[in-house]
Amino acid sequence: MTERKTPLLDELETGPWPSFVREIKKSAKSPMVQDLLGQLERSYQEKIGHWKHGGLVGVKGYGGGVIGRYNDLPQEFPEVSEFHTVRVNQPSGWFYTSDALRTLCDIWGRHGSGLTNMHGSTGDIVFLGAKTAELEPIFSELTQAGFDLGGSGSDMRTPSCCAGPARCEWACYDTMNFTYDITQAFQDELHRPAFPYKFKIKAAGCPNDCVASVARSDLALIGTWRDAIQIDPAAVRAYAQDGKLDIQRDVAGRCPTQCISWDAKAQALAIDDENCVKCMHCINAMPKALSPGKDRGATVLVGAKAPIVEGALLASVLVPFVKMEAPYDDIKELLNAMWELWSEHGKNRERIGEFIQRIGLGNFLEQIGLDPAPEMVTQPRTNPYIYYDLN
Amino acid sequence: MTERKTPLLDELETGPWPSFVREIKKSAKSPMVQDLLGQLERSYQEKIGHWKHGGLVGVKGYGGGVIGRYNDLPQEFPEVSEFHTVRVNQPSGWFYTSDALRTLCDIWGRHGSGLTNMHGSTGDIVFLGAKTAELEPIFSELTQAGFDLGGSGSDMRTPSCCAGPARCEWACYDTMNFTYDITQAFQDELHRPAFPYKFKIKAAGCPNDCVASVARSDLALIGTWRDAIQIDPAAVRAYAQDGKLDIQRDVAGRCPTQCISWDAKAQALAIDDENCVKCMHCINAMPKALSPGKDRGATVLVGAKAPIVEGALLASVLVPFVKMEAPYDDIKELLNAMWELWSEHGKNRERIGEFIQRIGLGNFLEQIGLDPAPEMVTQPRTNPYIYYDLN
Amino acid sequence: MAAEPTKRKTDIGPPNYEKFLPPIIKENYGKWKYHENPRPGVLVHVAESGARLYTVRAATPRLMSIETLRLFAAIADEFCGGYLRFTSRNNVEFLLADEGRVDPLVARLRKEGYPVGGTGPGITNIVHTQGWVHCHSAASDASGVVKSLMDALFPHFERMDLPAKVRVAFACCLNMCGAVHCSDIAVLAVHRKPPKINHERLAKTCEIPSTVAACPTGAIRPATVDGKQSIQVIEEQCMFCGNCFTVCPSMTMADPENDGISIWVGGKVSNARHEPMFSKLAIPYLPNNPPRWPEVVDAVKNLVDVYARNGRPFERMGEWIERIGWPKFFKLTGIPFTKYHIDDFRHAGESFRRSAHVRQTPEG
Amino acid sequence: MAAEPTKRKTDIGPPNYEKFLPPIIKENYGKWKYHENPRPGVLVHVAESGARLYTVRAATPRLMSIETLRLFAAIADEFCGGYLRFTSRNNVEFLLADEGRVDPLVARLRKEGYPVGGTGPGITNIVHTQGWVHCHSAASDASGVVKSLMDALFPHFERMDLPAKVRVAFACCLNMCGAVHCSDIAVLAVHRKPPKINHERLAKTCEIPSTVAACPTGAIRPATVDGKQSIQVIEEQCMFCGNCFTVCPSMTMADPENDGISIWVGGKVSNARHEPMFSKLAIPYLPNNPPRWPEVVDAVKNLVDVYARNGRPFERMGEWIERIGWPKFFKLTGIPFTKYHIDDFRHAGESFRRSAHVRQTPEG
Ligand code: SRM
Ligand code: SRM
Ligand code: SRM
Ligand code: SRM
Ligand code: SF4
Ligand code: SF4
Ligand code: SF4
Ligand code: SF4
Ligand code: SF4
Ligand code: SF4
Ligand code: SF4
Ligand code: SF4
Repeated sequence: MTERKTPLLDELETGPWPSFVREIKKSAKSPMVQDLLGQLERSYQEKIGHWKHGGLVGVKGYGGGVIGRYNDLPQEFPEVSEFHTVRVNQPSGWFYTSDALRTLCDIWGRHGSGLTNMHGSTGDIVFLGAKTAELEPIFSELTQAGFDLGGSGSDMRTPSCCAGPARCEWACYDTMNFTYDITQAFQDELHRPAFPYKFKIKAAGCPNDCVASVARSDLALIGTWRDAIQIDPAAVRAYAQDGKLDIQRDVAGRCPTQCISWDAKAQALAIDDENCVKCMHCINAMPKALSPGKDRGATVLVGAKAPIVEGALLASVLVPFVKMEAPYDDIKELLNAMWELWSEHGKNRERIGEFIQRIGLGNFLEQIGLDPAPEMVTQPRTNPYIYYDLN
Repeated sequence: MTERKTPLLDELETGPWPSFVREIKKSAKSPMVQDLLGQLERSYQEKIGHWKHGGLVGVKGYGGGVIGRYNDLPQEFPEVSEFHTVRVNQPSGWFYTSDALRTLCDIWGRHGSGLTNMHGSTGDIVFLGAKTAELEPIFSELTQAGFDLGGSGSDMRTPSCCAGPARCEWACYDTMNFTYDITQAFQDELHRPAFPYKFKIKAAGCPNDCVASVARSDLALIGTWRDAIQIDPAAVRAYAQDGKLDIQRDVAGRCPTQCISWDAKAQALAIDDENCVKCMHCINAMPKALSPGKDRGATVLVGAKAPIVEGALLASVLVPFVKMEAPYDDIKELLNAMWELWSEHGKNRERIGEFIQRIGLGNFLEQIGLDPAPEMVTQPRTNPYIYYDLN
Repeated sequence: MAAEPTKRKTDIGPPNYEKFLPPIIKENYGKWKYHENPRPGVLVHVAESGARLYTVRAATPRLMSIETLRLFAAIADEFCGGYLRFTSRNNVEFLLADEGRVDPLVARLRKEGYPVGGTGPGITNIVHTQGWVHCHSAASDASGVVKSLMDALFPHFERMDLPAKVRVAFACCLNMCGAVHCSDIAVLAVHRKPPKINHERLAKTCEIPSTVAACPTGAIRPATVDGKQSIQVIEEQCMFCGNCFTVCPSMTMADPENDGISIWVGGKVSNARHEPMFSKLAIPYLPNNPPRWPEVVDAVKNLVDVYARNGRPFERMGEWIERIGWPKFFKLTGIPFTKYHIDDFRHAGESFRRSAHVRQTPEG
Repeated sequence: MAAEPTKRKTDIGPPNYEKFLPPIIKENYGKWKYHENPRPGVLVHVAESGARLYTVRAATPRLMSIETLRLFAAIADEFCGGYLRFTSRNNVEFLLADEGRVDPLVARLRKEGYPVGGTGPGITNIVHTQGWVHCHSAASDASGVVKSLMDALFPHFERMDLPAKVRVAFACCLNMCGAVHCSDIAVLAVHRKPPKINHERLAKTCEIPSTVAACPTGAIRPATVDGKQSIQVIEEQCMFCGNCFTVCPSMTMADPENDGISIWVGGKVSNARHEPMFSKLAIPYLPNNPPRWPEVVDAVKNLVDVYARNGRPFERMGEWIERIGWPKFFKLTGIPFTKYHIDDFRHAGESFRRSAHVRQTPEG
């Protein structure tokens, strides 16, 4: 098998940032990867991709987890004429042991291109480039090793979360456990697409939202607290004395609700917690002195998505505060109620965020049995087009 | 003619606020007003109005200026079976002499109910309740006295303005003269409806917008300035010493862009005029110390309206700054360009603000020959649905 | 009777305002330096020349008999050379050069029943509309509600005792001729039942395509009703705006039992500090209760009182609410938050809280 | 070859994360007190117990060979008992209890070509997508653009020298798998020509109703083209989103001449200070210029440089722009403002400046 010439790609092997081209070449003993290099070089020359849709592929009994991929140059690059993606459900918080990693490498080395994404944008381990015939063997070896596939298509997508309590002092609930629990609880919804469209869940331990849940998940659980921010006055003074931080300008001055008052003389910081919107800024700026309150839980938001079809949406508040305790029954009930309504009345390829806007948030709440709360909106309606219900 | 019994209305004659019922009764020698009292008392009993649409009425050669009104109880209240409104174009800034007022009273006393609104919401002198036969006589006597009708229907509505330079130190252009000039210049557009829908013009001398132009006019001219706010340091110190005003908290602290710095020790106020958005607050709070800059003109905004049909709109910036000098040719050209485009492509009963949203502000600007400017938006687009034009 | 004009004049436009300006204004036109507001209803504008113009502002009911206009004219002649004006909120203003005449004028106006006030941080006249006095579209009366409200709010007209100006407006239907949509407190009469269709008259009186087009929610469809060309209304899609009635008299909205009044808060027009804002829904419905609408009066008084207690200097009602947040507003006013408060029209989603910025309520 | 499984397992879900946590994390799980960021790429988390967990974060290209994963595994065994994790932005993190091993580990990773950094106020890995490596929908390559950008931005990865975090994201089509829509700097590949329709295959490969429904602007109509059931596209209504192609392979978007890249700024996800925001259009189009996309690299560097010079501490790019205003942003960056910058989709009107709050430009 002749080494492919890839002059354009080769230019991407230089420079300080680790090179994906070098990565591809590391696996170049695989004939699939040889053809991939060839096809990719061709794309770089022609400024156009060479992949196309194709028949759905997958593993027995699952509707999701594999993305079928075919090329439009099967003659030139036969080894990538089938080049499917296998999505493997990552462990909570993307924690691994070296053994676990090696196990995955062994399986993927035997049956595929040897190329991966660690990780996909949704959070899965992505095996990049498998032939149809290899899918079942990959699956059975994965399950033997204790791994399972992730989601794709109109199903519950692989939930993901931040490191949370495993590696962060600000976690207001156990993101790792919640994500594991919910993923196990909804295996059927994950593997067998039955929704109008995809449904993503992301769990962030605090309002810093290190998994971008507010932008990228149909259901976002963002840790927060109800009581007062914990202040360590001694540590506050330490920050003041150390002097690197301008507490008035950069902490109090940047509080979105201006609810912090800084007494420079006394070197004391006071917070009007009633007006604190739990943005995290002051805590971020003074991690040794401030921390979230003790009465912790999460704000539940719904409906984030990318632009297709009606335009991108950020998630919006559905439950201002919920305690997050295993087995998370209230969240599971909420999910079931939402899924039932959406599955019955949602249009094909209508994300739940678009669905809510179409039927109206007020009606949506009524249907799933939640009370309207002013926390759900930035302001009450301004237009007088009210559907008074006199019946 | 028997005095009508109006027990419900009579209850509205008491109380400190001047009573419209007493006003109506002041004219009760008119049989029309007798019937009006009767019909109104009936509405108060039944909680329902008794007016209805009817054939268009007006004066010869005009399409606007008169609102036809008929009742649905002609038997009971024959004298108000025809009870039309005559809109009379007010003088700029609603200034009158006692003689001018009396002249209007004489004409209206001879030919109508004797009831008026000083003024209607658009700004006209409103004669309330005329019979069809009286319209021509009223019109001819008005014109003899130097008055003309205002607008109604799908025409240019009667422009109005704040007192401006006549009675206000903050007027950044001559609202009174502009309003008179523009009204005279577009008499045909005012009297002969030829637009898709109504078009209102309001002129405010400064951003305090005392004629609510930003909420109530299809074209709003709001006085502003380009250079630095004028500061009288001595007067500033006077405010500081007098002590009634907390300059840090209530002036600097309430500046929307936080571009004011207050030096309490030096009792000196400094403004970063580059970031001043000309909101007027600091000037309002310290009228003796601060005033608008010297390089004055107006910001032109377009498209305000009430909810019908697509929802209410506030006016939006069309020209960030224009010098306002008689004969206001640039404004007149702008109006002609907008009217031409809107008249050709606007739907029936589509206000220009709705029209702009339908065809896109970018396209609208292109059509009327204005360059896009970032001042026209709060932020650039967030959705990627861009109509790239490669031709 | 006036002599018939020799030749019919048209398109002459309004009289030139200059004829109506008092000498002190002509002399100092555009040369005012600053103003003071020495007492409620009295303004002093000081010109660069040093000249001092005194303005005395008095209440009017807006709906006025010519007898009252003649009275104002007479008073103007007596006190200020016959010069007066009206304001954009329908008050009357007398323009004096002579400070000594101010007190007598104030006393005289009060005696005649047109009290002086309405300036500064308080409550001035209520911008309003026709109502049952003259409009076919009205879901309530305008003048009656306004009179009842201003009687109750009157102390704030005569005193400048609020954190900032409170602009109250009234409109008798969703056409909003009072342009209530940007008021600190907007009182808006509403219908709550779909139009009653008179199929007999409809074909004759209405243009069916434009009637269908009039509906913001597309609730109107063409239909043939017992042989006649007419329309039908999908009632679940109707939100009672009455726009169909505006274009088609055969679709009536008025309903004595169900018409009533909604209350909106936190709008503003000026650019001072915060940009202009729409009013937002506070109370979806209160009954029509003539002649004095007690429920409406109490609700508005409550809003003003809560604001008076909690607002800070210069803070308009909407600015105050933004500072404390809407949850607190509903708590302080005791108004329940309902599904009606959540927008569900075109841009509804833009009003959803799309962040975790929540003022949390401590347990218990 | 692995022995065939006796019984086929399904629905087992992911492994329990607990198996993968190092002892120090197990012991201090949920009991962390605070953290420090002593140097770029190194974090120290201090537990209530006093235990100190060291994290060393290294860059990855995300697209990795299993050889590299085996290398990471070996390094983890050598330095930290085999414990490692990946981040939500595709960096790798090694978790150490022993401070002494930090420097050697950092050195080793650098030597292997996986430099350490990405923490604090700087630039970390670029969230991105498949591009020409694997997706049919791509208007550009992902990995190539990202590599070119990170080579240029690399100093900000190794240094914490910006006012705040700058999150850069890339997506190769409007589906935005990189969820670029809330990034400080979003690099988005775009098509600019309507779909080319293969009427031959369409009827066979596509469901016509769902294809018509897929179009956000209703530009697609069913049509019969030389006898065949197919669709037609009203080209003036097409804004090139490619959603039709997603549901119908016979409508191809890719076009070597006209595809390219747009750049968006000022988005954020965190709730810190300002609520989360979408990114806004900065540059409508730059050409596809593989292998190193110099125009794109220069544009992004310019944005970062201008922000670095003008932003204040803690101020994310979007917060900085809000402070100075968009007119100033376009002036400072030298980017022309065009009609493309003005929204014209569904809620366009919500982005118009509906007030007189304008930063005026003094004459001349
Ligand atoms: C692999 C991945 C990108 C990556 O390189 O990481 C990906 C790849 C594809 N996405 Fe995605 N999406 C991926 C994460 C996302 C995300 C980000 C996220 O999940 O946080 C988004 C934006 C958030 C969201 O869901 O809105 C995303 C929004 C889309 C959309 C638009 C959905 C929408 O409602 O706007 C489509 C179009 C569709 O669903 O038909 C799409 C469709 C696709 C398809 C299946 C293309 C297609 O039309 O068939 C891509 C297959 C590429 C390939 O050849 O492998 N992908 N996709 C990500 C999944 C890996 C994983 O499982 O971990
Ligand atoms: C008389 C007046 C109310 C008043 O008591 O002052 C008035 C009265 C009527 N308005 Fe108005 N509008 C009046 C100012 C307004 C304003 C306020 C303003 O101009 O600043 C508005 C809101 C601003 C705007 O234009 O959007 C206003 C928005 C409407 C609308 C809704 C227009 C829209 O696009 O939303 C209608 C409905 C229509 O045009 O068909 C309307 C329609 C009407 C009609 C003609 C009712 C109808 O359907 O025929 C009313 C006749 C009442 C009557 O019997 O006399 N009126 N109308 C005002 C005109 C007096 C004058 O000329 O000075
Ligand atoms: C006479 C009048 C203009 C006219 O030509 O008729 C007028 C006159 C003055 N206005 Fe006004 N405004 C008048 C309607 C308005 C309106 C329009 C409206 O209410 O529909 C507004 C916008 C209201 C809103 O924002 O919703 C208005 C917002 C202001 C403001 C901004 C207040 C704020 O903080 O938002 C000022 C500044 C101030 O009060 O310090 C102002 C200031 C003034 C000054 C001080 C200007 C001056 O130096 O002469 C005048 C006396 C103020 C006072 O009454 O306290 N005027 N003013 C109007 C009197 C109405 C009335 O009878 O009460
Ligand atoms: C490891 C990771 C979570 C994970 O489970 O993988 C993480 C970890 C931390 N984040 Fe994060 N964030 C991580 C992605 C994010 C994201 C998501 C994203 O970028 O897609 C965000 C939202 C970004 C945005 O707003 O667009 C994010 C917004 C923050 C913020 C808020 C920053 C701000 O001012 O807006 C903080 C607070 C801070 O930096 O002071 C924060 C703070 C932290 C802390 C200090 C939390 C802690 O005490 O451990 C961690 C180290 C910070 C650092 O890297 O400088 N983390 N962080 C992610 C590392 C990504 C990477 O490899 O670089
Ligand atoms: S989201 Fe909050 S809890 Fe989770 S890692 Fe980020 S900062 Fe920590
Ligand atoms: S968390 Fe945010 S809102 Fe709360 S006090 Fe700190 S900075 Fe202010
Ligand atoms: S708008 Fe400005 S100029 Fe006109 S009266 Fe009001 S404050 Fe004076
Ligand atoms: S006019 Fe407004 S924006 Fe300008 S300095 Fe004064 S308060 Fe600030
Ligand atoms: S608001 Fe409605 S009812 Fe009142 S006058 Fe205007 S159109 Fe008539
Ligand atoms: S009232 Fe309004 S919503 Fe109802 S049918 Fe008529 S136009 Fe449509
Ligand atoms: S962004 Fe578009 S092209 Fe890129 S992976 Fe996602 S769907 Fe494919
Ligand atoms: S590319 Fe988008 S806008 Fe154009 S036809 Fe296809 S779906 Fe419609």
